[in-house]
Amino acid sequence: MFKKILRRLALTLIVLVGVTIIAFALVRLAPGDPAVQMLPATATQEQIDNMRTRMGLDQSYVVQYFMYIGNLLKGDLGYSFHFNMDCGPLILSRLLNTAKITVIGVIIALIISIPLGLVAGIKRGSALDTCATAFALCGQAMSPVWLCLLMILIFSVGLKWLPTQGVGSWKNMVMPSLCVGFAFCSLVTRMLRSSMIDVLQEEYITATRARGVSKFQVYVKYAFKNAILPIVTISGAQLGILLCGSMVIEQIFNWPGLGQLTVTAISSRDFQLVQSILLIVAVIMVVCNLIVDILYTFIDKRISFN
Amino acid sequence: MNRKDFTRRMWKSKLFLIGLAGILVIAAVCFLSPLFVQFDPLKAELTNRLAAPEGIFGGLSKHIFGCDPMGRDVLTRLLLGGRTSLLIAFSVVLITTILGLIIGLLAGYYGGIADLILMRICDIMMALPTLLLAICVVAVMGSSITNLVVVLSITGWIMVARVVRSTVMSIRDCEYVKAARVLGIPNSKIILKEVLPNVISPVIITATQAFGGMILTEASMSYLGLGVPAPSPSWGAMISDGREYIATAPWVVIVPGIALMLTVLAFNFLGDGLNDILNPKNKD
Amino acid sequence: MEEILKISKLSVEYRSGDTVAKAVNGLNMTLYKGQAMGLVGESGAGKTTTALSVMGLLPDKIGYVTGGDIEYKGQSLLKMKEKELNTIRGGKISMVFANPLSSLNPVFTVGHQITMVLRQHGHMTEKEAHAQAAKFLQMVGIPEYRMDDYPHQFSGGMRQRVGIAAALVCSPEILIADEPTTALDVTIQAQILELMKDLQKTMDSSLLMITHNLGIIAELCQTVAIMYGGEIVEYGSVREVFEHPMHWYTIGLLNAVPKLTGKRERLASIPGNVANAQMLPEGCKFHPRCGHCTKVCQTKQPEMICVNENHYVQCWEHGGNL
Amino acid sequence: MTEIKKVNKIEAGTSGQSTQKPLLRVEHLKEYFKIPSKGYLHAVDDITMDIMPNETLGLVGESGCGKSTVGNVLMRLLKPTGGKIFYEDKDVTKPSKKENLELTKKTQMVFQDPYSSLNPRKPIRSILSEPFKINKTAEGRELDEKVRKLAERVGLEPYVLDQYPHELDGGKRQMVGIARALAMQPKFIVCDEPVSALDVSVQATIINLLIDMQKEMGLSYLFISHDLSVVRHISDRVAVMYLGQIVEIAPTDTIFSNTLHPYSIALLSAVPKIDFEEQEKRIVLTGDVPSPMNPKPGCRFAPRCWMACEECKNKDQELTEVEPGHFVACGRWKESREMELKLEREN
Amino acid sequence: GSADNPAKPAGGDQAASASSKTVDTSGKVTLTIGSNADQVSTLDRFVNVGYGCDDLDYLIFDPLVNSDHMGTYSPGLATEWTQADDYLSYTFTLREGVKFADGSDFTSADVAATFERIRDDKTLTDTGAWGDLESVETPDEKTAIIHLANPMPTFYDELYRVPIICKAALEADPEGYFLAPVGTGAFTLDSFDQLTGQCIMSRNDSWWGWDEIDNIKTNVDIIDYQFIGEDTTRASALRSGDMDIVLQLSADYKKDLEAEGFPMLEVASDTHIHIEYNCGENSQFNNKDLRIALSEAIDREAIVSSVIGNGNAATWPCPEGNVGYKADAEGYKYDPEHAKSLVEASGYDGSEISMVYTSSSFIRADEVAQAVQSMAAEVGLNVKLEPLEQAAFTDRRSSGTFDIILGAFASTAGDTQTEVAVIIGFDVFGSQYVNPEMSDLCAQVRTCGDKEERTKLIEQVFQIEMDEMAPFSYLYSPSYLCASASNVSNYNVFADGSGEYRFVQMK
Ligand SMILES: Nc1ncnc2c1ncn2[C@@H]1O[C@H](COP(=O)(O)OP(=O)(O)OP(=O)(O)O)[C@@H](O)[C@H]1O
Ligand SMILES: Nc1ncnc2c1ncn2[C@@H]1O[C@H](COP(=O)(O)OP(=O)(O)OP(=O)(O)O)[C@@H](O)[C@H]1O
Ligand SMILES: [Mg+2]
Ligand SMILES: [Mg+2]
Repeated sequence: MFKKILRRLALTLIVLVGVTIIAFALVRLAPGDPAVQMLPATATQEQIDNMRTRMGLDQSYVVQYFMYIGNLLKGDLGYSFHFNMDCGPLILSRLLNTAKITVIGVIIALIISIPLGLVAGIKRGSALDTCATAFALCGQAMSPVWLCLLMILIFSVGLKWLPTQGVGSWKNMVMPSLCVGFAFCSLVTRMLRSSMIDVLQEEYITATRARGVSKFQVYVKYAFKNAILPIVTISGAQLGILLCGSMVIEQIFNWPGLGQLTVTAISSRDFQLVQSILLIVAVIMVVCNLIVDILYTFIDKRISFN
Repeated sequence: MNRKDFTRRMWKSKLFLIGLAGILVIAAVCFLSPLFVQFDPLKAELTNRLAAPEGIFGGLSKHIFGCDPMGRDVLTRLLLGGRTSLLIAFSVVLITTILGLIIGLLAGYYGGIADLILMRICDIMMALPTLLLAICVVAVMGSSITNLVVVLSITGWIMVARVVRSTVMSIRDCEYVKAARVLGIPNSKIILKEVLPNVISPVIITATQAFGGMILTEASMSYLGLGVPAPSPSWGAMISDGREYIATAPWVVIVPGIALMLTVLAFNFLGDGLNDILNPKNKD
Repeated sequence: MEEILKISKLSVEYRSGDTVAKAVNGLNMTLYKGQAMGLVGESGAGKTTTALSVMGLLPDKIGYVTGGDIEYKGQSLLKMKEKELNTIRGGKISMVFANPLSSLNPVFTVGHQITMVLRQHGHMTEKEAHAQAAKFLQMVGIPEYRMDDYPHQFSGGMRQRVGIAAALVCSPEILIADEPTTALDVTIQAQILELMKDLQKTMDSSLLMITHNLGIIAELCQTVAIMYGGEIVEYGSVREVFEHPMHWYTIGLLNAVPKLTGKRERLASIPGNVANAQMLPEGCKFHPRCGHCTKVCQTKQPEMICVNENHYVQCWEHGGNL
Repeated sequence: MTEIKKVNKIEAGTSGQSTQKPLLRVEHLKEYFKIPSKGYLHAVDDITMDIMPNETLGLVGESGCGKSTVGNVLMRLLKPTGGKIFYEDKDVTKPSKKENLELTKKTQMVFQDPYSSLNPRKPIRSILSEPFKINKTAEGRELDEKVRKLAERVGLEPYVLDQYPHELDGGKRQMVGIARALAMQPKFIVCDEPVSALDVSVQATIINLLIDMQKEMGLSYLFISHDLSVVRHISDRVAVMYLGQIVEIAPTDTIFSNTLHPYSIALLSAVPKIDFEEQEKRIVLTGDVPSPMNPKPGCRFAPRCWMACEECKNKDQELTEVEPGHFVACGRWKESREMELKLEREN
Repeated sequence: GSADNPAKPAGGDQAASASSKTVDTSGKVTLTIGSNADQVSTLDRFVNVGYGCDDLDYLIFDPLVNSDHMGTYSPGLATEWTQADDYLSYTFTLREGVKFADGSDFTSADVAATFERIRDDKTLTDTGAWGDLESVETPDEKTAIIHLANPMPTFYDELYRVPIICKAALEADPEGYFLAPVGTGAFTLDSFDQLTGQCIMSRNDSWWGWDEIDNIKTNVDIIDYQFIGEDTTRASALRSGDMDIVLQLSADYKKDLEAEGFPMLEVASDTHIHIEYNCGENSQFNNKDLRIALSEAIDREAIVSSVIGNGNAATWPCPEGNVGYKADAEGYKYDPEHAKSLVEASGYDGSEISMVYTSSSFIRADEVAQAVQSMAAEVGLNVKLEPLEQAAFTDRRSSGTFDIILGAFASTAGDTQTEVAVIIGFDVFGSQYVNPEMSDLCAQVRTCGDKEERTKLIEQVFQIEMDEMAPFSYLYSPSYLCASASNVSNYNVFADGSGEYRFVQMK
């Protein structure tokens, strides 16, 4: 197992190298001189050149790339000229913020969606199933921009229960978390429902019932474990995506997360920051997938890890 | 599944019928709108700024859904915006599906090196979230409808290619493919005639669901200023531009929001319905 | 002999949408204690459906018992509450499924899947259950240390042995085996058959062996019931039925089997299509394929008649002088 | 050994004594699959056999012993790892494009699973027209006519042509599969377990059909199956395979009456029989089918063999002709014969 | 808030009840400000662009000279100052008894350190205005003399934006100083979050300024300054009571917020929205008539009243009150008929005119662009909108590949004309407009120390700009609309966007 994880990590390295190249190329392809972005509109050419030297942009692309990789190997993610600080701690703290709302959102989503999807799958065609399906569909049809704005209108402006924006107490996290979790929740509900329906048609479920196990136990203990498999995959992938930050939600709730940082970094042409964010994001995705795969092998021993 | 069977099951699937009807109605209304709208969707009419809705009883010559901040009729823009949004979603889904199909078919059928390279590319692309890549690419190329389509397509095909590839891999070893090879049918024909028809249904399902997703993505992109450039309306742009007025002139946002939701719903219905119809596991 | 399971006039339908499949149509059958009975019939004859009805496991909202009764020791299984049924399933009546690949839950260890039965019925502690399960696994030839392995780590034959162990672990009075060897290899099939033969004898349980392999019936069972179109068309002791088949379907079936010994003759195949449960014919269900069909066969359902005490048949040719 | 009954249907088919040239001959055929990080799976390991014109060679063995692989290699679906294939004395191991096309016409295949061997999205008519289209032998009206005739020949009603595979039962599907193979007017057909997914009654129909077609068209079959009674019924000669190797090959009646290899004996005794008179004692092999991964030298059956000695475990067994046309790969075939007789006496 | 909340105002109207949290549990009065400036990541005003850092620096530091941002200067850390006749040196007499937050005394060495840093530190990005700074002389502890290489017309306007830093503290921790700066200001820094820009400051009771005439000491104990980019969110935060002051809302909120009882503050800004023509050889707008036509097609009043909702339509190349403004001159006209005839006469072939702009650069840029587009269409000009992201926009503008640009520039120093002179004189924005006379005038403006003379020069520049309609034609100056909870008073926002919160009062 350990060996396999190592091998997988080695493969991952290829992916990450690919990502660094793409990230490097993308930011450089983008129009807009980063040095100019860092300076006021009336900056002189000398100032711009000076800035370019500081940012290392006067070197050739090849040199720039290898310097970047060299620094990466030293654990240095570069310096953000927009934020005037090292990228490492900047990304880390933003990532932690995003992780906070993501984890809470995902947990809330799972708490709601798992029983809902389960029951909907078992009681297929019932009123509850219809409600769950409707909820799931709504969740997928709702534009996040809309959802956030409505939430603010209702919970902050109308009811005054929750603060509109910013970081601080747990109250600040409620709305962003809910918004993050909403689409995820509906997705899980829907998937769990359909995978539950599939699993309940399997012969081993009939076999389990033939052994005298009560319906409830069959559903909750046995069928559930099978039905959860696709959820694990999708959760992993989604968690990865969510951890990279939802730009819309973070922007609206003024939540200083990774998504917001990404937008700022790209629009201010903060090259090193963009590159490092893309890299970190890739690492997150890869790690999430890895965790999913490992989890998978624990739940379903058929899947050999590779 | 043959046509006869499909039609029979289709008529039984409420989801599918509702979804299809919904989409047809929405598309028809949007695309035929030039025939009956009374207002210019693009021309600013500053005197009408944020005019309140007149209600259905106002008739078409009044502003049923009110006016937007530029004094343009919201309904007219909604219909034109629907055209844009649907067109974007349609083109993206079409492009990604075709691209994904071709790549998935080749990689899945032939395997080997091509497959290996493709899967690594997929891995890399998957490691970069769509919206993020989209931001980068739009930054490079500027925002226009064409660029938006290109951007969403660049990231969209991977999903399709993966679905197709895995389906093809399972079909590749089917005996009917072997049978075709034994008959001496060339590979190109096998792919087209034997494999393709059998991967098409998961692809159709993926595509319909992607359709709704694309409309939403366009909305999110608009919010980030990467969407359809003004003054052409799109639902996403209408929502994001109108968000300032959600408290003061809610119709500016609520109307496109609901339209968007209904459309996405309809596509989800269609996708789910198709899934029911095409999935042999669901016996009628 | 003690009647242990009595099925009378059982009818089962599968309904989905507008289509109704009449899978079982007025089936009568009695199983005695310690007896091994074979249920033979071609694909779609309703064998599995019968077994599932006995277990009360017809698929929800699709399968419906539309008539008749199933009695276990005089108690009606159909009227029983779910809770009571749960004590009988796996405890008193257990079942081995056709496909060992799909009838074991892939995400639980085989040990768990056996102890699960014991915990349900035996009121045992974890430890006792574990020991008991190990004992049974060894009985079917699987070493104890493999308790914690998952089904996919076993070969098909071993998986089926696990299925059998799980079915037998509570010493049920009735074992229903639904084509337990169809998915297996010849040599493995032989292993499983030997095993079942031994176990059934040592545990003195009744066996309902469902298969369409006549050889298996001949080796394993004392009595045999031939099923066609959801009903039993011929019934009796194995030897009697196989040596003097009377129903034309049985005759056709026996002639269709290639022999391992003797002369190689052209096989007699039964013409026509397999009975379709969705459109069963009037009268004798077999008449469209029967070369000896008369007018009455086409319109009236024959009665089961007694040829001798070991042989019953449901065919106009032998019943009533019409 | 004098008691070997000679009731062979076609005596000329036996190899060795024949003056006829074999239709198909394979020599030292090998097919290894590379399994990443595990090594090589020897699916077929050095097989030599021939098939005469108008002959049926039965191929039996446990699941996974490599039967289908042999069939697939013969159909050029797999490239052999080693060995040679001759068709009518011509080396076709690595056929050119043209040769390949020629071979395609002469050699065909019928598949095991009637459910997956027909494209679910094509009507039967289209499935059956494919071979004609490929050969460009017919078009338009003529094509329709040919397809109809073909269907008729295998016993399919014309209405079936407009149905889709899922609307047919297994027997009909298999008929379609056979018709598709016959359409090319082949000389040789690989039948890969064509009846094992079917019901007894349907199975009989298909077997009869195959035999009829053979007579009519002078076909040769490689008939793969694990059902010995079926193999016995249809074959002229039978080859028994174990773990990628042929352990015994002989004319059908010889092999059933004078079984020599212990594995063949076990296989035969494993079949449940409807025979109330002589209920044989059964030899139940213990253990499962071993893995064909990187096999070690020595007789591959030795670990499950009830009479294996040290030598068996270490020395490869050659396929040797112990009587005319009867080849066995067991050094102790004489003893095994005695064992069998002893078992028979016990009953 | 606690039950015995002393700040809780009587009456239960929405706005008032919203501000109940202004007193935190420790009984301190807290003022929260929601700003839409670009978030700051350091409190160093020379590396941040935008008013956010100014706001904070005014609170934490003091400049040598204070300003009302309208040309009137009052003593800050300097009590008196004189300028040399050649405009090349300025002498400051420094205030006695001023202490930094860390307790150290304020001396002329601190002034020297401040200006020498501006001159020497090449990592600073926003020091362009001080290019002519030569040296700082400190004859004694309480005197500082600033020497310039060339006359610097904007000297005082730049001067009040130079916070005087603490030399000792800077030298002790050059990296960290601007994350936890020590200043002499009215507030001292409690915490600064580099990641969100949130800055919490408490009142400095020993600040020298409280004793100055006209100054009322604030009753706010703590100011909590946050950056909230999203307009809707900022407005909602005020409504929900999370914020006491929110800055720079769009005008649509005015009516509603006022109705809900939130006092509004509207300030004419120094930002100037303009259309820039590409006057290059190959451009259609090389033709003066077409430039005039476009300018005359635009109903500036309508844009201001309908699209923006506040602000002043431009009548002249600079806003009213600015140096160089001519009230009586004939300014921009709205005359679509004339414009149409000009277009027809010009031989314009109806080809697409691309208007490049970036939606983030000023409020409602998208809508203004659309308004311009549709007004241009009225006179037969086929304008196509090309919104670009900020960085791409800058690139595009400096490369000169555009037909027209809808742009804005804000004079952060409050002295528009100098920047105009730079932009026009050097053609920083890539208009490719060549006019030797104008260039010459601009060059003079840049080094002219005498205010009156400069005014004349700039008037001439503006006149040329007006006559030639090149390279810019101005549209309007928006107003800043700020709103506060009803119990907040006595804060001010200046034309450059920065604000004065030192004397704010909360009921
Ligand atoms: N879930 C179901 N829904 C609808 N019809 C069904 C279902 N299960 C079985 N049937 C129908 O009921 C009839 C009897 O099926 P059953 O499975 O009992 O046959 P069987 O004798 O066990 O056949 P086999 O030998 O193939 O297992 C068949 O016609 C079948 O099509
Ligand atoms: N494409 C392949 N890649 C790797 N291994 C293969 C492949 N095809 C077959 N094998 C392996 O080769 C061995 C022989 O397979 P083959 O299908 O020929 O067996 P068989 O005798 O036909 O079995 P069955 O009776 O189950 O059809 C098996 O162990 C199988 O797992
Ligand atoms: Mg069955
Ligand atoms: Mg095979």
